Amino acid sequence: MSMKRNSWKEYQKEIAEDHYYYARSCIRQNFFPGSEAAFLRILQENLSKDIFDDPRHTSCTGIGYHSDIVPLETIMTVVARQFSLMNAAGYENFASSCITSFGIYTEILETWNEFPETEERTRENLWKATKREFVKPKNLAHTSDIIFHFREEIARQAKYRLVNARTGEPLKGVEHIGCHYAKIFPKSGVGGAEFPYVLAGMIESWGGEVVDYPERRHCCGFGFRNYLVQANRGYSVANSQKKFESMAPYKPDFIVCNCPGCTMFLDKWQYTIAEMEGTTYGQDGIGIPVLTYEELAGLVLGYDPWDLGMQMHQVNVEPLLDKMGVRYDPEAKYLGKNGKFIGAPREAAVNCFSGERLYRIQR
Amino acid sequence: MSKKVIIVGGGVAGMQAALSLKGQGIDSVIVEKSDRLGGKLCDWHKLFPTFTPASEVLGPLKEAVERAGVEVRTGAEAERIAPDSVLLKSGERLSADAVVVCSGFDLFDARIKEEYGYGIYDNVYTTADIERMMNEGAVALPGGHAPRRIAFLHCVGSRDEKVGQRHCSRVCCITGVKQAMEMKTLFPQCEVYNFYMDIRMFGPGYEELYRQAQEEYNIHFVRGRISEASPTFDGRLQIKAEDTLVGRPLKMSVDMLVLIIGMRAGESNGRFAQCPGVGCASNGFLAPADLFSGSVLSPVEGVFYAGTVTAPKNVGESMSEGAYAALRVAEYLGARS
Amino acid sequence: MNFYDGFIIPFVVGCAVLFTVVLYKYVRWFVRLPAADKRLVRRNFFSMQTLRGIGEVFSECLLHRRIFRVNPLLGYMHMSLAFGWFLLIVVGWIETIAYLGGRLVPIHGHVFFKYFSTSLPHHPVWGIDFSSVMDALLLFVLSGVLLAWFKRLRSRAMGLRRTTKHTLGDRVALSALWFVFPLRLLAESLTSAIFHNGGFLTGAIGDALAAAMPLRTLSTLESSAWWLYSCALGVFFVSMPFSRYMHIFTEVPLIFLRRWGIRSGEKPKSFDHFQLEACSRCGICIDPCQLQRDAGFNNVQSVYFIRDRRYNMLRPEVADNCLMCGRCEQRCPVGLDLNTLRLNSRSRLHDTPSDRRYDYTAGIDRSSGTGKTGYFAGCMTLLSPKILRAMERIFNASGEEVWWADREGGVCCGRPLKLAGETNAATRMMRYNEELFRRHGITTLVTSCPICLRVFREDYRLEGIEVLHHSEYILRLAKAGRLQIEPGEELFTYHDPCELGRGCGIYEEPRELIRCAGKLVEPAETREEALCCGSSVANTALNDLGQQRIARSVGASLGETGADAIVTACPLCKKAIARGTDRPVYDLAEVVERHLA
Amino acid sequence: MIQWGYTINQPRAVNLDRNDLTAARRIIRQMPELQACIACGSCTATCTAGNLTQFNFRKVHTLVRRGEYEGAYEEMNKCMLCGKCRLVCPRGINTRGVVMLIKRELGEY
Repeated sequence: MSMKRNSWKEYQKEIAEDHYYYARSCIRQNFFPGSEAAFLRILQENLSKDIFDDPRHTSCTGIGYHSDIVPLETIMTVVARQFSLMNAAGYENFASSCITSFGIYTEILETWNEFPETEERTRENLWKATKREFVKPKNLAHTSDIIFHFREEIARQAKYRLVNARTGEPLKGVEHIGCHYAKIFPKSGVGGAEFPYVLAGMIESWGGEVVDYPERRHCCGFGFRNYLVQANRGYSVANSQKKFESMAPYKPDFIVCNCPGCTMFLDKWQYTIAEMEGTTYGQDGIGIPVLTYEELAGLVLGYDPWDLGMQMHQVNVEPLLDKMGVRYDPEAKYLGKNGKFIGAPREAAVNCFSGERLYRIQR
Repeated sequence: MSKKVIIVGGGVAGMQAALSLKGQGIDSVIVEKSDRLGGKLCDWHKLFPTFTPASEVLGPLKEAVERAGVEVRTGAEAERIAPDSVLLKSGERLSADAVVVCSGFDLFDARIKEEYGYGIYDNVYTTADIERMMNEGAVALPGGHAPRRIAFLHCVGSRDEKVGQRHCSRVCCITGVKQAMEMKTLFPQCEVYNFYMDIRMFGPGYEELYRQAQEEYNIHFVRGRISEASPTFDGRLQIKAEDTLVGRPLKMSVDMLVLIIGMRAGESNGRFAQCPGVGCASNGFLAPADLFSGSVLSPVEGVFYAGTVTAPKNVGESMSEGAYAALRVAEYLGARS
Repeated sequence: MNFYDGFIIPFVVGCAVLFTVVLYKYVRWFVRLPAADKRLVRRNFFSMQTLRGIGEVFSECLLHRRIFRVNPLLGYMHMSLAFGWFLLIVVGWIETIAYLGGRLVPIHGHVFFKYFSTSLPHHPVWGIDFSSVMDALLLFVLSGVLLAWFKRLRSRAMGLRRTTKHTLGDRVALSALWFVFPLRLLAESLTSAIFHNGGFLTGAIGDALAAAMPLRTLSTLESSAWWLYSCALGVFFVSMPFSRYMHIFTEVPLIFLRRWGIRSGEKPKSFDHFQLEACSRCGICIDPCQLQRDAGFNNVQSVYFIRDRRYNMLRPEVADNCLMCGRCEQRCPVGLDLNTLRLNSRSRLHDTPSDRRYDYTAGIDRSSGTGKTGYFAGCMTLLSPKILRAMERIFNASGEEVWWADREGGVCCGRPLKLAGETNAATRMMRYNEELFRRHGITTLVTSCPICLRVFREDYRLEGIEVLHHSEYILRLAKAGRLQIEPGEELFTYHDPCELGRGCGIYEEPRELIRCAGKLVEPAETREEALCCGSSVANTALNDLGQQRIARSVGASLGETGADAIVTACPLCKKAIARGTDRPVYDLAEVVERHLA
Repeated sequence: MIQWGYTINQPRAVNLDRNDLTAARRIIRQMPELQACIACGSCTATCTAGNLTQFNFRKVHTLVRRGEYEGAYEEMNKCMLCGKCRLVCPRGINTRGVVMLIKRELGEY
């Protein structure tokens, strides 16, 4: 890993110390609803930072853009509005929770940089639509950059570490980086595009061991159009499957992603593959838990897994919790904030030990 | 009063220029930044396409330079050049009647192509590493065992806009073929794959060697550039490419990945180009006065070029240019006196 | 008189094995003949063909007339052994009968007559000195044996550059054969040394021996010599049906079956056995083979191919490596259908059911033009646009309206596939083209490719359509006055394409046309003896280097004529020879076109 | 039973680790010149069969050399063995021999 750090040094990225304007992610807040709350809590409570969660900001419309529904001019105007809101709130450090959005922001900023006339047109459009003006952010970071930035502080406050509580061995983590994080502009990611360090750094700081497996760089398969069109989903799931097959020999204890889409697909496709083919990739014949980095940080800081929303995962996270020695109440998994039972999913092949499958696997 | 010529760089072109000048009764001083003559050829094992040991070319040349009594200043790096002087890094200024720039090229640093993992994974090598290992007499994997499968990747640092190297380095294709054959000879059971974008066999006997490599050495040539190398569970490397000739992605694991690194313009070219009139071509190599009759002339009278300082060349071409530059220097000096 | 002695056992056993095996083989092959072949036998058994067969057996099996044509010395060698031995047997029997009348004599009686007849008075019977006649015959045979030994040392003197490399079995049989007659001479001489019953040869040697050693030594030696003679015969007879010497008998039924009209076909059948085992491995096919003399292959010639096939060890490398030029077939003294045998071997190795193959040709018709005369360029002509253009000009000049079958690409004629052994699949392509020709209602089909020509003539069902090679067609136009060919001064030499010459028997028409346009000089090997260009589509095993070597040698031989240009009448030959010569190579059509008035 | 509406796509990559190269090696051993193919494509351009169907000789033998045998036999069966490809091949490869060889070695695929 030492050499990788050398390569990472060439991709130093400036990350603001404090005062962030928070832009939420459509997917993250829907599928991992505890994650963004946890992020805010970590920054505000554990790190004592100022972060503004603005109720007026909107989706960046990235999914629409990548599905050819939203034109470039429109999305630029939407992005300009977000910046304008940030200005209005008195912030200049923009923190995006979503990798797709992050990619959109970096791409648009770079476009404006290369083609100033585009920026001018966007200003006109924004003015026409909302009578607003905007100043570009001083610092743009993905929220995983921010967690990475404070990873040592989090390590200091850690209640649990990424080590096997029983054996003391480091847990093996697969880090998966969203494509739009640094593959568009290597300089926009911590560690560059080939050996991104943003998640690897977290895992290492918190006591775990990073797995470098052959398909590490491969896309999770979301690919927007691949997933959004039902007939194309076979391509989407095939990509995830390729990654799972490649990582399985290393026996990883968990997967951590910085892109909400990747987290969702690496989690849910494991369920799909297990149901369709009967294949699971984790230890003991079950799936590999997939976490957002907020959840990982939250666990390390000793947050309750059910407060982190980890009951919403398709692949059960209990094996990881047990390994880390996290104390949790199994009975409380499906209880809502008000203590009422919120309903439990049916057993799925991905969570069953091999040989005791509840379902007949269709081939 | 006898004229003095300063030759910047003591590689094959510089040495040949000095010898040819001597043959015409002109004294020269070779200014060499390293501590020995010979340039990059010192680190090379055998030369394409004949597998002639590099020492067989270099040895006689060095001896001749010594016999001819050419003044050689090693450990002296030129900082600036002018038609009438050369300023050394040390601050010393050497005056001259003419300057021949033979400062050669730099090898492309394969670390820049991060995706191939050079310097990150132990079993990624460059062609220069292979030559070094051949010279040391031991080509082996880190674990000491013989490779079962080797992949050579052509055009690393050549014809690649992403690393600012648009030009073709010319000699790497044949180097890749030569080394593939050498590896096959060392490890007959080993499968050797060469991944290429185009195969450019420009020299005499090169195409024949290419064919021999294919037909007699059973070296597999796959048209497609490797996109990335990643470690596998058993400590090998997985490489991915497209087999463009069948239009399908291809992947395989290998024990060794050899990056066939290209020639990039010498780092000193920029400094030399500060001499008024001297300039670099868009690829960073020094631009000669013209590409035909003036290939060894700079646009500035009194400054001459020879060898790879102007473009990628092979050993023979560099030496020919050394001799030709000497001829043009002699004409220049003769006309001035 | 008693005809028993211990030493006769090897001979008798040998004979028994020989006749049992030979009989078993013949009955088996005969029974397995296809019904159609059997019908031919029944129909032609009582015909002149049978009588002619007897004549042929005499002239070929005994006199070896065809080998005389290759080389008189070689012919004499074969004749002395075969005819000489035959006479020894016949005269031997006559001698036995002359001395003993109608008395029943065992099979070995005449063979060892000298030994057993010592008690009989030694004088001429019926006015014939049998001892001397038999001695003369033995001398005749021995002269052949001597030549055989000589041939081992200096085959070139007997017209053979190379001789056959023999198998172990052949070597055993051959050695036994070489010893049979010298041993007979020795044994008879020893007997006559004791009993003074020899002729001019054995008697003379016997007298010399009698003078040289005591009687006891003589009688010990005599007994040993007869034992050895019998053993040599026994060994030879046992090995005979399993070695090349099976041909001695097999050529006889082969001659009759062939006379009755049975031929090998594109699929293997029982008759092939008669052909395979009638091969004497004389090796005459080796020298004409260009793969041997130019490309350095020493194990693929017909003799080896037949040997390998006979012993079930035929590999595709051997079966496929043949140009099928027919040069060896032309020379084979046994007259074997070497190409057909090669073809049906390939068919057994490569042919596959072809239910759906070439279905993609259905409905394709890229032909153009209208006319009662159709022109089929063939794949190779399509790669030689000069020929195509020349043909077009010739058609225009003669005012012929032409239907162009495949100028825009068509379906291959099927012969290359057939030659490769894929006869079933080839048939599908043939049916396609037949249908195409019929659909366009042509009455004459012209092709400039002899490969296509041959398959059109041999395998296509084209009743009502006359198939012509362009050489025949152009000559016909010229003779009818529809083309004016102006004579020139250029000196041409002509290369006979295999498929056109040996294949279709067209030798004269191209030459006549060339003579219309210039002067013609013949190369050393020409017409039936013409060389192959080396690029024959029949060979799927020969690599490029081999093809080039043959082309260079053909080019050299054509160049030796001193001609200004080489003319051929096959697009493939044209391309092949052009690689092996620095002289211009033209197709016949190009030559005619250039001399059109 | 879940109606997925799709199935998992199989990877298209030629995987040289999984492909059984035994037959490919056998073919190359018998016809080493096949390795000298520089993929100029003139064989396919002139191909009689290739002008009537999708048959691509160059592609098929390249795939075979990579251990992708499936369908090679059927593809090669489209060849008419006319020999034009052999005449145009700049590397002098015995293309017809290659067709026969691949059919012989890969009949069972």
